[in-house]
Amino acid sequence: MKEILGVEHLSVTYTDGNRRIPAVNDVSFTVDEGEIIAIAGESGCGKSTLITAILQLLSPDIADITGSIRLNGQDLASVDPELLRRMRWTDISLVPQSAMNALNPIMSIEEQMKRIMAAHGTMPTTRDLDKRIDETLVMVNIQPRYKKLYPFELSGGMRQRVAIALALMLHPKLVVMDEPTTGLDVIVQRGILMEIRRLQKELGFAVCLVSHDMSLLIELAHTIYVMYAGRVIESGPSREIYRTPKHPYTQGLIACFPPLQGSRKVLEGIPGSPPDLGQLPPGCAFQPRCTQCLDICLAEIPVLEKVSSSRAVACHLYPSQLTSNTGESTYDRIS
Amino acid sequence: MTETTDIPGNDLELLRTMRSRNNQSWHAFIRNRTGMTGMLIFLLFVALAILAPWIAPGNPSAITMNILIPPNSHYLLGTTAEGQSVLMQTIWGTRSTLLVGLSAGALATLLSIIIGVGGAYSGGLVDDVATLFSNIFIVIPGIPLMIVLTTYLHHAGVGAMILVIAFTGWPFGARVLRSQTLSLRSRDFVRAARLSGEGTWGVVRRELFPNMLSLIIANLLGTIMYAIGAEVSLQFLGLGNINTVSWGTMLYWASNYQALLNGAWWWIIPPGVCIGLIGGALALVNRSIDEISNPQLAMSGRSKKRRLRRKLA
Amino acid sequence: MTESHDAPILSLEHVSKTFHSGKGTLIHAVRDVSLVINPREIVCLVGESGSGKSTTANLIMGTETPTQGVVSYRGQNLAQIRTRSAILDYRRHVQMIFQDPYGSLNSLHTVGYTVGRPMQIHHLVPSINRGADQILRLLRQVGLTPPSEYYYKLPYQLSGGQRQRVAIARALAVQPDLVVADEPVSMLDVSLRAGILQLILEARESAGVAFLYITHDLASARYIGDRILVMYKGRLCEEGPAEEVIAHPHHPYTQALVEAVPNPERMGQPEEIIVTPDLNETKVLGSGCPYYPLCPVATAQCQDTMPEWTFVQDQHQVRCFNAAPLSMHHTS
Amino acid sequence: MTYLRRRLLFYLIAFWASITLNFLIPRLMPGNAAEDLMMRMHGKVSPYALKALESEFGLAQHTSLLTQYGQYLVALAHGNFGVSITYFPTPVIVVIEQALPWTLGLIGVATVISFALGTLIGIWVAWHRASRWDRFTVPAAMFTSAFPYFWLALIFLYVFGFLFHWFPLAQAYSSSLPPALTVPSIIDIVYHAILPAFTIVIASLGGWILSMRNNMIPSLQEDYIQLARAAGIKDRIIMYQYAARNALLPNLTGFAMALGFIVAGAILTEIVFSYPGLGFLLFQAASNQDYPLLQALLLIISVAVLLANLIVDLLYGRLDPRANRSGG
Repeated sequence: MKEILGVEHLSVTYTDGNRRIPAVNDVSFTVDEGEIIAIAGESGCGKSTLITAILQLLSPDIADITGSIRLNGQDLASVDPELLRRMRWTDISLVPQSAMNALNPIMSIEEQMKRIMAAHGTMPTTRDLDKRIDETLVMVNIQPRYKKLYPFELSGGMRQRVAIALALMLHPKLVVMDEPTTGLDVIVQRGILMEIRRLQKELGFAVCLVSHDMSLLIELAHTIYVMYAGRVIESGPSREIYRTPKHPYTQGLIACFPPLQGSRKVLEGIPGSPPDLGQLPPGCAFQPRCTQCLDICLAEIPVLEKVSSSRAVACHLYPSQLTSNTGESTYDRIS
Repeated sequence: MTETTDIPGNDLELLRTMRSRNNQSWHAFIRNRTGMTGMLIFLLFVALAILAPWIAPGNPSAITMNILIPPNSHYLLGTTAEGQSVLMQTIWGTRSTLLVGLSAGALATLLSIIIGVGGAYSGGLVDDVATLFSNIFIVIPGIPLMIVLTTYLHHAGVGAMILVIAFTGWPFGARVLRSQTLSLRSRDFVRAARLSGEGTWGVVRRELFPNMLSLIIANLLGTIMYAIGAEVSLQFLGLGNINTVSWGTMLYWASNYQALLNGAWWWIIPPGVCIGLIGGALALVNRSIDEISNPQLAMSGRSKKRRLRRKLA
Repeated sequence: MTESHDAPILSLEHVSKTFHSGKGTLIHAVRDVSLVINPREIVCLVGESGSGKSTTANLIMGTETPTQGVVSYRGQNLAQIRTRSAILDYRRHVQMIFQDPYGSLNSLHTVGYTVGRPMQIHHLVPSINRGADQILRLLRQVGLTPPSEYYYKLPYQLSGGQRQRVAIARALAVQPDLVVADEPVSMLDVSLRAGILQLILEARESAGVAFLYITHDLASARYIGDRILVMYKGRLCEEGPAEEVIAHPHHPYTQALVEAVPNPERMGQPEEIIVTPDLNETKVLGSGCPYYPLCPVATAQCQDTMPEWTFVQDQHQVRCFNAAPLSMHHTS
Repeated sequence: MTYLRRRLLFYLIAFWASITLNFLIPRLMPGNAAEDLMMRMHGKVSPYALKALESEFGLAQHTSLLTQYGQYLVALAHGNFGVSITYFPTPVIVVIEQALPWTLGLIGVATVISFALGTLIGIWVAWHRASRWDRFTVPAAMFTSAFPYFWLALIFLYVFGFLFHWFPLAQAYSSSLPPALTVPSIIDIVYHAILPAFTIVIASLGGWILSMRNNMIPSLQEDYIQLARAAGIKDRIIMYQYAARNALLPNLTGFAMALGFIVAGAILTEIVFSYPGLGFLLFQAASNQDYPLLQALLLIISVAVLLANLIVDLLYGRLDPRANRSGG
């Protein structure tokens, strides 16, 4: 399948006087045509920074960005600003985290849609434009007569649908969705998720879904990348990650959700708190919270390495197949 | 927090730890060069006012024969049309201007607190009336009202002038403090304090006031600026006691003796520059308070850090 | 489930709360709600935004007064608690935990002060400083260890999970009988939620505190709760033992809620698409069942009449015309 | 109630309040200013005019306060403010009618220019924040707005009028060229207005720049700006149509609130330039203790500021869809 987005060794480091805050560290992944990939992580894991970097919205004077981002075959670092502007929304679009704040409060839905179309100069006549707006709204289950309304007149779910409609206006090849259902009521949330799945099937765009909600990601995505403290610590097909999570953090994340069926086992959760990106612990960033911590974890940052054809994990519990094949660690467990 | 966000979904944790470093306001203020510069200038004038009799001993109004002498080694800032030393008058004038400015500013701020905070905290009809009152007083122009009031008072004395300025200077602050009180009042930590049994006064004293302090100080500084401007204006119009020495009366006499048409710029410049310096100093302090509580507005040098915060927000 | 023979701590009898909107219309935030909370019991109030669960919490905390009906604490009508000392006494026994740990702590107060102040108000300690021992013990109890390290910290030095632990410590500081917890984990990182839920369970075990746990998340309600009450647009529509309600939801709304929970087990499976109209598109409600406009099995009757409670199991009751009464289950 | 109705109601109340304040001031102030005035007026004016003065200043002690208030309102409705002492025996209303256009022209135009210019500069420096221009503009704006209007007026008058002879030193028109709708006359009037207008603009510009910048910077960080960027909308459109349009709303409110202050400063400017507007009149009335004129001026200025506020509010209602629909 054709690659839409290729991120290679992407690192983003914020500079704050003498402090350097590595928000994203050596992240690589690809999104193919029509694929749904997910980036899972909690607050402070760098996923927002990752999205902002991919969308080329980070200004270089606050952050050092290394690595490369390929969109539709073009290296974004070498694309000139005007071409980049035209690639936006036709190649890659965004459903933002909080549609509450992501819609311009003093513009009607219609006007916001028109502005996007106008920016890309694709609509010859007003009638075509109106038709396109109506079609797009119908697509996300909003009656076209609502297009005259302003964001504050819509419910949370409607606003989120409008945000999805905006993202789909120019039939992009890739839609980045940043927590598209967070903050919505469960039933509305379910409706939106199914809307996304249906539209994705109909229109065939690729999705890069970002969320903290593992159960939702597992249900929706083909491939999952789990992030912790700015790094991808595990990746693989969602089904496999759910059945056999390898990294202790992933295991913890999946065990965090109380099940709706089956026995009521005691939830462990993950002790401690996510680290401050500016003050990472030595060695593996997860080491202070890890229940399976080894001596080496305190000293050495584990590298993301393949453990099977489809899966990779960055954890000293799974020594690289290339260097040692013993499967069992030679280090003693310390806890 | 907006009511829609269930999870701090982006890198909020990082943002919070960074922003919070600024929360230790005093340290932040002392480290803030803008604010300290302003504070120093302001304190310099306060010192000048207090120490006037030692710095410039003698009677600043004393009339001499040396009229309208340009600045020279003896009269550093020249003399007036009545032969008084402009330098002495400027130094002594600090007293009256600062006295009126500070006390009228403080009084007006007190009124703002009582009407704004009191109204908002009581809610209901009290708040409605208080709000209506402040809104009406905001649209009634202060200086003309003051001119009328002082005219009736026939050359208002210091006390009357303070009262008149305070009377017209409170509504803006009341409005700002009211909205801050309303927003704090609905915050969960205030509700939590009430639910843990804290009484009304306890909530105000222990929860609201500490959180409003920076706004109250900012408002006080703004009101002092306003009061100084008003005092100088009224004195300039000759509506106060024209025989006191103040920057306003200096300008009044300068204007009466047509100082500029006589080329006596040295008579006009010093009081204006002093007013500008004090006003600028207070604005600097205010701005640094603003920057500390709202880092986005910062202008230079360390703007990178702030923009970083914004990015993460 | 903890069965208790004690009298209930708190009860609501046919409580309604109506607000006036600015436009002159009435908003029925809570309608005809009756519930009891027994000692040591964890009752979950499940509902979405606008269901009236927060108003219910306010009614219980006494910050709202019911338009109709009676809220009573150990048999005493809250509306009759007037004097400062009686109010204080009530505050001593019923406490609250808020949703947002970033907003519920005063950023200028240390952890020690935040936890110690309620103790001081209720004269459980002579002063905050002299109560440091008890404060430290409490901090340890909520998992802030070593407690002395947290005592002088300000909220900004704490993570969301730690803040929520401080908030819980503040609520437990006065040794209450009942704590109303308003979505206490929904704003926390997922990896921290289990710890907070565990803390609530421990508080019940060790201090015998009862909880009203308000949430929109059925899974956590099932995990923590003894009983579940489902609320929709101001009305309770289903009530029963937690396990039972989720395994056998009878009300169409509860069924929809159960359906809507993300479920990894369902991954990749094709799904029927239920179009869920947004809440603001539904018609203004009459006297009937509030779920009528969205209900797949609604009849004309549902529009006009609010169904009465029907027992479908021993302690499991539903307000729906379609619910088959207990006796019929037994016969069929 | 809709936004518009609520605002109109407020302005009615504010109007009533300023009328009543005007009625109360002479009655509440200590001293016997009004009696003093009557003494000076006796024999100079007709008994009818005297009676009007009596009712205006509350000297007719045989009538109750309520009756006085009634008489005051009736006189007001007829535009009867009594007779000016300074311009004896011209009725106050006539004196004011002559001065009003000058003030409206000068202060109105200067204020609008200053607001518009300040807003534009504010948008610009906020967009280029932390640039060289921003670093220069912010302190400069803070510095200029710290000086009193009238002092700047004195300095400008000295520099541009006295030293350089670029502009006239006083008045609104040359005495040789009475105001008329002819080209030379209009040029003359504009020529006279430039320096006072410049003073007002310079003195108030800094405030607008700073407040627009302060409103604009947070608005630039809103999510919808990020989204617009991600959507490939051009910078220029984001800057004006997205960020500035939103930031302008709080700035307009600020404009309305600051109007009273601006007008006060402008009035003092008029005095320095001997510009024959309301401010200069106010100064003369104060110097001569011309109470009838003083009272009428206070009322007129208050009403003018009220009306300006009303206009700003109407504009706000048009610009912010939330104001109209969510009102209630």
